[in-house]
Amino acid sequence: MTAAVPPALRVEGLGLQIGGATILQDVDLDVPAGSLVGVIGPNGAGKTTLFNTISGVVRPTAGRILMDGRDITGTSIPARARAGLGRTFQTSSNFPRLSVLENVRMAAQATTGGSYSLLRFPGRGDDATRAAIESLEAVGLADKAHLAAGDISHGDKRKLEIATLLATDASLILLDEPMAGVGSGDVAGLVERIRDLHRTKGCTVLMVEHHLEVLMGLVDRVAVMVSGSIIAFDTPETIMADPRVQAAYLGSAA
Amino acid sequence: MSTLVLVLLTGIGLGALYFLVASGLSLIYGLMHVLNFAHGAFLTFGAFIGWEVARRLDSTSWWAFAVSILVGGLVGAGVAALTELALIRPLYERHIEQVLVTVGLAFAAVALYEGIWGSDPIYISAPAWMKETTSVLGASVPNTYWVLMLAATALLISLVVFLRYTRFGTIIRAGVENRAMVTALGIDVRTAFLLVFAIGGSAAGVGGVLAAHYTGYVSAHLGSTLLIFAFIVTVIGGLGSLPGAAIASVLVAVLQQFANYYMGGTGDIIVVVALAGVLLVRPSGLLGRRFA
Amino acid sequence: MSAVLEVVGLSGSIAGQQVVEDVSFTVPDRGITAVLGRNGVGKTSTLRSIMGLIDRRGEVTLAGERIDGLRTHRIVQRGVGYVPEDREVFSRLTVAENLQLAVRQKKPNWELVDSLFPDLVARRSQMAGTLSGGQQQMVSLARALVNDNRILLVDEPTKGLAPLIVEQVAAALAEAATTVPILLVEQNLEVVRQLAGDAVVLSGGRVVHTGSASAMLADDELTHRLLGVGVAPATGGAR
Amino acid sequence: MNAARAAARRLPLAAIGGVALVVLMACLPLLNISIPGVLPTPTYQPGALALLSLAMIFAALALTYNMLLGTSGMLSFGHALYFGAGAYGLGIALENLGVPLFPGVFIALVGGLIIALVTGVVAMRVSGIPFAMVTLAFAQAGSVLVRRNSAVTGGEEGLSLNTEGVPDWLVGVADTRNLYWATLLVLVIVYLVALWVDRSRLGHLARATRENELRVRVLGLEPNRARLIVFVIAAVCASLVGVAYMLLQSGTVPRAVSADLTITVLVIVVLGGVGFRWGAIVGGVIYTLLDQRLTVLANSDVIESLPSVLRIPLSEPLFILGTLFILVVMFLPGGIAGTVDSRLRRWRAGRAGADQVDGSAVERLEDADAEPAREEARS
Repeated sequence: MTAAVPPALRVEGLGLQIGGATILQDVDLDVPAGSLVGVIGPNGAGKTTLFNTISGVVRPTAGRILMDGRDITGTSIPARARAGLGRTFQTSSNFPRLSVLENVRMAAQATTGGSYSLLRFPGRGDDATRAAIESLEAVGLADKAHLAAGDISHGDKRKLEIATLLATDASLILLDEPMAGVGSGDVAGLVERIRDLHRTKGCTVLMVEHHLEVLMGLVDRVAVMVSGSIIAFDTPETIMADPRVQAAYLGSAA
Repeated sequence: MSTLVLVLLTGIGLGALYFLVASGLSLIYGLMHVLNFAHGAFLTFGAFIGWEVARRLDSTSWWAFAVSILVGGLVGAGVAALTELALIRPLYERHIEQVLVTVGLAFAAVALYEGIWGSDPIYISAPAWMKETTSVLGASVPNTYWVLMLAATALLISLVVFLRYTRFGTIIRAGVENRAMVTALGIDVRTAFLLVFAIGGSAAGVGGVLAAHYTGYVSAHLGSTLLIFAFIVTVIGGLGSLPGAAIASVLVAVLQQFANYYMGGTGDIIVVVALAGVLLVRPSGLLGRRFA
Repeated sequence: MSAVLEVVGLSGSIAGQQVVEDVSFTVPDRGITAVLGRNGVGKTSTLRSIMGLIDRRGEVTLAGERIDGLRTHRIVQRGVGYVPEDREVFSRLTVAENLQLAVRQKKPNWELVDSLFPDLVARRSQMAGTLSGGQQQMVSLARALVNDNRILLVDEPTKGLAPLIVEQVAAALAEAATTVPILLVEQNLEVVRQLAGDAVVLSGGRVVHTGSASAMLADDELTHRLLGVGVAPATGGAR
Repeated sequence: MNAARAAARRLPLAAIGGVALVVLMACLPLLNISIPGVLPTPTYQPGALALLSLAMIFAALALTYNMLLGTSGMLSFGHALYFGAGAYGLGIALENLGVPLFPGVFIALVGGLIIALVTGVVAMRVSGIPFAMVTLAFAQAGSVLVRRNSAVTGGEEGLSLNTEGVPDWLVGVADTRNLYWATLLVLVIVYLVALWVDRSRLGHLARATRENELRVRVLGLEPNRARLIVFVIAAVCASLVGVAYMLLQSGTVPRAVSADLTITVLVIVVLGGVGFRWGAIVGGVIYTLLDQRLTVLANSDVIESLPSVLRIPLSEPLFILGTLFILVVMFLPGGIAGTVDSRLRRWRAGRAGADQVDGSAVERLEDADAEPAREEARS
């Protein structure tokens, strides 16, 4: 068996109840190290909540979360990030009044250390600045580095999110609807960036995406969530042929 | 035993005064997320006007006292409503700026009061009964404390009834949860804002008149001191929680009186230590939800 | 058939970020018109722009009267019922209080609400926060149906609900649509197929297609291209 | 013209301008400049120097407050506590411990540091408006302590400076000039510390925390740790300003620890423009001069002769300042510096549009360190 290499992410019996409403129910998921996994499901199925519990924004009411075999269920958001967990948010959330470069540098600085230092000054020769510039060049945002992050276009904000992740040393990355609100012309480019991110960093990627066609060519496996549970977890081809998935997506009324 | 009772009862009476100030603060914060720094200024204004009215009548008579309370409540409500319309409303949803204008207002108001009434305390007279004491279990409790307790209880009950059983009350409770949705039901939520300010202001105005009887004088700084305790009470009780404010008012004041009596006048400091303790153990306060 | 709601060149923004871009469409004065599109294309934001809940520009005309300059509560008072995404019931108010709060007319449609949502009748004094998701959705719909409106804007009423509840909600909408036109944002295409006469498809914050809903949904290729949701037709599968 | 090179030239220009200003300020006591209506005496005389020194005290204190509100987005109502800790700390050290001046200053600063650490850790359990309320409560407790323990602090009377340990050149009216220079030095030190913090990685992190706390956490960083460090630095700097104040005034009164003083500083920072170092300085100077001139005005015959409806408000400087503050918050959201800055940016953008610039990507990247447009910068 694969006992020797623990999965990059393991979710066991995860449950979340808020005020009597069940948001997540008995979610089990094993994400092998180095894989690229898609999570699909109708609106309100609990995909974002699953990401929020994994990254520590929300505490689950049942179950465990393990990263590389270590239990992280009770740890704080920053502690999980330092353990190698990186994520993006559904609606782009950056530091709107800092420049694009400063946004990415904050991530690089978190990785290279000395973030609380008074003795290190971000500037031209600074390692964090250099890492940030490289990341921005990789996603094609270098020429917008000096703009305030709140002022750039929606598509560019998505690229900024990817650049931010590139600048960290995250080994497990959660992307929450990275294509949401991106014009169809930009989707192909963004898919390429995600593939790059996965390839160059050799990390494990878990992404929520509605655009099934996009996932088909990109991911190894797809998890299907409905009503707070994962009802299927398999290769994209198998998932596509699964009638339960059809029903979940197109609705089973009448 | 009798001292214990005395300290306890005066503590509850002082807590009643705190609640008169804190209830308005808490309501306003709960609905509008505005920390009203000018609340103390409303209180002081109520105290001054109440005194001006009482002395023109017969300030030792009961009816002059009653009229001063009524007038204090009315001017408190009026000034608060004007503040909401002129200063708070134009800065809709800009909470820090809203706090800042109330800071400026408090600043200017105190200076204005000093200009009008001078900076020295003005000692006031009251119905003779108020200056006497009533004996309970051997403790001689000044009668002013009973009036404070009565006023705070009446306020608490009428607020609860208002919030629970009137349409405006329902609007305010709904607005605390989700203001946008209230407007999406066709209700102008700004009316509720104005109302909450007016209610808070009238409680502060009444509190001002009573605070003057509690201290025995009015001064331009009467409100500022009480306001700080009201802040402490609202944080300990949980911001935006009316029952929290009520419970914390009494707890804080009783604690303060005990420390003052048994620990050599350290009441003010003990209260701040208690605040620190509550924050360390339960940052959202006794009955508060977690704030962002 | 004339239009009850006309939207011309509507744009909306949240915190300076444009989320609805130059959207134009009309809603006929009867039946259900569906707003479709991929996630994040601005369907919800379009409804919120019409309601004045976010900053917006452009023309919105309700039964011949411009409403785009009005504040939200005035728009509602003109006869626009709004059922928001995620239901947004007041969780610490009772069901009765939730409904009472919404009442704008002397004679509320209690019979209609009670007949559509019998589940709620016995739960009037229950806190809305303790209801199930489906029951909360019913409260949210009932808040709009208790008044006579010119139009209802309904945002993802079946989101996150169990199939049985989806059917109930769909039935209630169908019933409501006999008396009031409805603009419906809905992701469940089966529900759309069942209810909607016309469809407006958004992409990238703009309208890219308008026409009959059933005709569009009957065309798999078109559905797939416009919405991108659902499973691709077998021919267009994995590479 | 190349944008990056222009930026590179701008920076030393600002630095040169700053140094020149400091030199000019340092020379003032040696010059005979009269500004009637602003300064009470020519600049070489004690009257003007005392006023200017006080202005620098307020400017420096505003700079320390701007580290909290401007850099880190913390609204504190208790900053006076640390200022008072410096003033009283020095006074008590000299009076009760009998130490010379510099060890006394050291003791005062360490005292300020300890108080800042303890209160900071507790207050940071909450953020936003609750944070403001809690800091206010702490300052109030400090104020009560000062007023009550009159044996140590002089109570309501205040504490006057024991000059035994203080070098002669810093004592008395005749040496206002030396005190003026000492105050200028403190202002320069505080400015440099503020600049240092803003430029360091910590300062960038503090700004990021101000913008989006959740994102900072998701990156693996602890917002409260960054906030606490900035909070303590600002507090110790405030203590240093308190020390200078104690020397300048030869004493201190309980107002130095009161919420009133914090609010005064808040008024100065908002007036000057939140987030701008030079705004804090301009605000401090304007406030002090205005306060002084309004007091003179209040006692003038012109005001005395007015009907009481006008006379009473106009004879209260704090009323006018409070009203001015409200007007600034409502109608000039960026304060003085914010308004000037956005005008300047618009003007520059207009000119840049006229002669299109196009440096290489990397050059522009380096220029990106300059803080981005803050059009919508509001506290």
